[in-house]
Amino acid sequence: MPILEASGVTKYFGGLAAVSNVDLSVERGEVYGLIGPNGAGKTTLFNLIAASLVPKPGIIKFNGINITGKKPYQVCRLGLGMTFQTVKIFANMSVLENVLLGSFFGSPKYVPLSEARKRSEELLEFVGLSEAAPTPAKDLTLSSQKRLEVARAMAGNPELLLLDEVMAGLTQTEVSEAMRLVNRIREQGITIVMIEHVMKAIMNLCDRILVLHHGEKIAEGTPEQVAKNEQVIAVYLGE
Amino acid sequence: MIETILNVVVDGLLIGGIYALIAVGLSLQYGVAKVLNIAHGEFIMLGGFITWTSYKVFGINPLLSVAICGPLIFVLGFVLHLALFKRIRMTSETEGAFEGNSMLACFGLMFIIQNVAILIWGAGIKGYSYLGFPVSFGGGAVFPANRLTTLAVAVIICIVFYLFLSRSHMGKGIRAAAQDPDTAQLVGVDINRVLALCFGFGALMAGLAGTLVSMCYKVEPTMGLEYTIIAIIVVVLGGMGSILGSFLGGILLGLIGSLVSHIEPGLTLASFYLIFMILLLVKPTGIFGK
Amino acid sequence: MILKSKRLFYLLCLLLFLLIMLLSPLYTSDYFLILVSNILMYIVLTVSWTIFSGPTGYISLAPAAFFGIGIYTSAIMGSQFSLPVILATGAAAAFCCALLVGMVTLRLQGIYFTIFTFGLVELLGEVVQWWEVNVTGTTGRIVPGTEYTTVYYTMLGIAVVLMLTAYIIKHSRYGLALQSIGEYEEAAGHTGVNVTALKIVSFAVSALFMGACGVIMATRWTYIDPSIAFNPLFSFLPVLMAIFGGVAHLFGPVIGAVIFSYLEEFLTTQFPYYYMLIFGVILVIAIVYLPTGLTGLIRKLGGRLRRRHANT
Amino acid sequence: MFGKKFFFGLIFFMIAVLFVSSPCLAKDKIVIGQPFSLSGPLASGAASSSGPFYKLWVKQVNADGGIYVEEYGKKLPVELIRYDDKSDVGTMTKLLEKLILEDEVDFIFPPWSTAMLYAAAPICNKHGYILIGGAGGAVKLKDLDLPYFFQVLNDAETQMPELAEIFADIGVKSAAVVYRGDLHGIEYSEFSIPEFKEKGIEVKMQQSYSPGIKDMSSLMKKAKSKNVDAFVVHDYPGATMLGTSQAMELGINFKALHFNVGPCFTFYPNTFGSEVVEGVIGCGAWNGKSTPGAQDLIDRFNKNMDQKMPDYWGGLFYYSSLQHFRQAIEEAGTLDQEKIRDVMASKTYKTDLGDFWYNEDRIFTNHPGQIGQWQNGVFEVIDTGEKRTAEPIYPKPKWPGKKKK
Repeated sequence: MPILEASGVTKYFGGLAAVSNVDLSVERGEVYGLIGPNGAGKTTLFNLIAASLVPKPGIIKFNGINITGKKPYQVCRLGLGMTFQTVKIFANMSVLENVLLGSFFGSPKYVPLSEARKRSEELLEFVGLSEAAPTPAKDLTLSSQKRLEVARAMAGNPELLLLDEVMAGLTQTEVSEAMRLVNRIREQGITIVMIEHVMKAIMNLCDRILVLHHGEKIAEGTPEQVAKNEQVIAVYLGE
Repeated sequence: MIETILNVVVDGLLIGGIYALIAVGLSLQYGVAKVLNIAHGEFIMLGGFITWTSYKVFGINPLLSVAICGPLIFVLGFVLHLALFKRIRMTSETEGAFEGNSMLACFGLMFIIQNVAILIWGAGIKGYSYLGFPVSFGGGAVFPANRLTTLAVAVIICIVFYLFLSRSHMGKGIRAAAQDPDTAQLVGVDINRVLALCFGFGALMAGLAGTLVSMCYKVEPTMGLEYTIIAIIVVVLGGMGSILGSFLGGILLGLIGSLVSHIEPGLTLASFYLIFMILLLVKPTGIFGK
Repeated sequence: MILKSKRLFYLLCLLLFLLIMLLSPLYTSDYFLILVSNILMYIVLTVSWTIFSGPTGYISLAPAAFFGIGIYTSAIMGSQFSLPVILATGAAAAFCCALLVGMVTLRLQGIYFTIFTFGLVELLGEVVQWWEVNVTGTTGRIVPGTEYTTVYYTMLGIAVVLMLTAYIIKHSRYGLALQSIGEYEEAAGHTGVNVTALKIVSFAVSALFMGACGVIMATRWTYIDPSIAFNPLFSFLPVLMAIFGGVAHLFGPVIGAVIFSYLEEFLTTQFPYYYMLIFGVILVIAIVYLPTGLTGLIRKLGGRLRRRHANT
Repeated sequence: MFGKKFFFGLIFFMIAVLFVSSPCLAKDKIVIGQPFSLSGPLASGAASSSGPFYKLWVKQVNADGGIYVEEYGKKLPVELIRYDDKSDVGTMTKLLEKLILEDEVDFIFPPWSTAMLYAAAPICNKHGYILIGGAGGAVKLKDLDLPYFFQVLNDAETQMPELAEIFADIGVKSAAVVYRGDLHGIEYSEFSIPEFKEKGIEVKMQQSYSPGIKDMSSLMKKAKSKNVDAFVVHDYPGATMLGTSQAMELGINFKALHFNVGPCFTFYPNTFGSEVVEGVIGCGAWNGKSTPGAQDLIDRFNKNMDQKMPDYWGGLFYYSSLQHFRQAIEEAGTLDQEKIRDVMASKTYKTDLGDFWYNEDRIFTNHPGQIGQWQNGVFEVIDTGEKRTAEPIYPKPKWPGKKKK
């Protein structure tokens, strides 16, 4: 059974279809890439999966459970963590508190303080922010803020992680670090769906890739297959 | 039956003109300068008192006192923005924080202006009568001359202002600032000046509304709040920040009020609040909003 | 070790202070009790406002509505019931009303929420007025008075319970969650926080205390009508006091309420003809120069002093 | 976390407590406290009616050297302390108790408006302070039986029967009664409608409306279409001004036009001009012709205050009640509330409105007039009987219409 399954997912804004009739299926344990030119509807698709938006029509299943129409927090507690295209950390809370919040509320069961604290500290260690634990999150650099978001999203023990452009705006070294981080997350058995513009990362990390254009799926396959796809080349070169 | 409907409509229009003028000023202040001016009614009160003074003491025609009242209150608003709201805008971290802080500052202003008015004019009720006679256009229908005048003046002021905003250079700057302050600044609009101008124009509209209000109603230092509340209701009705919406919203509120008071006068105000709250929930962008 | 003894010391101070407050009817004048009851009223309104509006940043102008519900409950149930029963009813009525309002206002953001809650106060006033005129045939109600000490102890009790509640909420996971809503509501939802439920419940909890406060204050006012009970001033004052004191810390609103209510007492009696002018000027200055409130200022000054110390 | 913040709270609290210590007064003057609406929605009404009369009285008493109190063997000057209650009942009750308990003033003067009076009376009574009712009708207060409360102003109970009497007398056959949906409006409508019916005046329309009404034209048009003789409005000055101007603007004339609060104030004719308000009927009432002292009061007021006589409903009542109060203090020879109360409750004194006394319910009944009508710039008393100062004008003249420039 695929961990994430979408069929016929469509979303209109006004008269325009931001996402139209997209099917996708993500297998457990894989890294699944989502690419496409600006305005192709990638973030909208993420928002549909994470239940910020409701598809109309269309059905999204997570672990075989229909999550269409559920609230974001419910989807999160089912085991779906996400990060945001523009960083949305809680700026005036400390770094530790950001992750604590995820530990407290991200999973369906009640987590006692000591356990949440332990989990959060482990995660900060994992993303390399242990030192910064007590500082206000707004004082972090962009790359640290992005790592903090990843830690927060992982705090609820998710099975699936949606990463929206975690490498945008980072330097070369930071991108390499981020790529290592993604691999380490994957080693923990977490399935990853990522939107990314950094082609090097996509090609190296992803098992399969889906290409969106004007809200429609134009190609899907391994990095090699997608790279050879004529329609994809046309879209990217035509820009 | 037809006569009743006509009466309701005419009464509604006559009062709606004043509502519209009151609301347009607030709408401008909120729409561009992002100040929800709780002290809006106080500027109306100032306008009323200045008109009263110039008529009763100096014998100046209330319609002419627009020329005194307008500039005075405009300058007051302009200076207030530069001295006060500009600073609050700089010290507030987010737009939300600015909206909250400036609203509370306006609450303070309301106290100050009321107290100053009591010190200058005394706390008592003032009033005068101008054009207080009926006009007939034949066919038995009779209209009060002063309310007809206020409606006409209100409509003229709104049209002039609308043209100013849509045609003049300064108006275009204001509209640009309303839509996107950052970009407006990039293309060379002095944003602080524009915001102060907007606040000033909002105050000016309130002052002129005060002149017209004083032609129909009593004037007293504590009269402001009820007009502020009406202005807020109208602005929500017409869509926050939309000048045209506020104008139409004012007329609409006049008609609603007239209709409800024809059926059950005890519920006029309650109906205003109910409509206002339902609208906020169902369509926060206002009846005419997109 | 040092930290622990410091905490103990503060706790002892607090208990001592509470003891002083508890015993004060024995050695102070009646008017002192009245004045303190009044200050406690503002503290309760302000702190309970802060429970919801402080961390979430939703500026609610509804305190007067819930306060008014308490006042009216007190007036209607009047002499037929004992005070605890009325208190419970008033608090419950305010709580339920807030739940309802909370559910309805979910979609509203920022200034829309603020003016909606302001409209609520006016609407309730109008509706109660209409109901009193057309159903019960009168609008004024005389509320049987209560002893000063009863009012004082009840008020103190409400305030203590409120402070404990506010403290517990603030330092619990829910306090953290409320703050996250204030910073990024959307992200809070995706982090697993049930934003809707949390907002509604904390809004209702804050209303509960306002309602209880209204019940007890009505017995001090002896006579009420809809415009007295639903006075928008009681919406604005708690907000101003909280912002003046600073909402980031629990004691900010308390300090704000104490200073403002004392200032009010001082100005209305010493400068009755200039009360609004002076009050307004202080308000404007506070908002322009103290955007983070008094506690923010104190913190900033404290920080500066410490830095200077470190330098020398 | 409790730490520093808590400490600052504690310190502020203690400073606050320290400041509230009361000043001690030596008995060289009589201190009278009054919580009064100097700001807020009630301020305009308070300033237009009873406000100045208390000040005038204090001024005149002090010009006289003060009140002679035998207990102290000398004349004591009077000092009036006013606190601003912000038009809020909660603040008023607090300040009233501050005056009584903290400042320990010798006497209390009443706050403004019916609601405030309702709230103040039980408190004063509890502390054994005399409260002479000022502005505010308080039919309901009688049921409470408060021995220290004295009702001065006339109210619906005496005014509405008189209005019905006058209407019957001048030949009004039908009436429309509209009223503000609050205590004031309801009380007046409840007293007026049965009285009208009893006198054979048909009440063709009765309607309440919400306070703060902005348009009365539909009510007036409705009444006109029912062809009533009299249009009766029970409301405060705001609606009176609105109703008058709208009737005039629309040229709607009734044979009799009555507003209950509003016409009695001089800002009413000042606003519209005395030729416009000719024939308008209102509650009150007194004028310079009412008693020999009345004209004298008007002259004294105009001379001593920086405004002209503002109030032809309560003015004479308020001032005379204070004159009565002063004589009661002098007769009691003490500042003891209970003794003065007993004297006040039993004695009759000469005042500007003539003989002044309270009945067994502590209600003043020798009113100079109930109903007034503007005639030639004078608010004439048109009560049936000997209080009348002029014959009523009926029907009311037409509105003057277009003014010549």
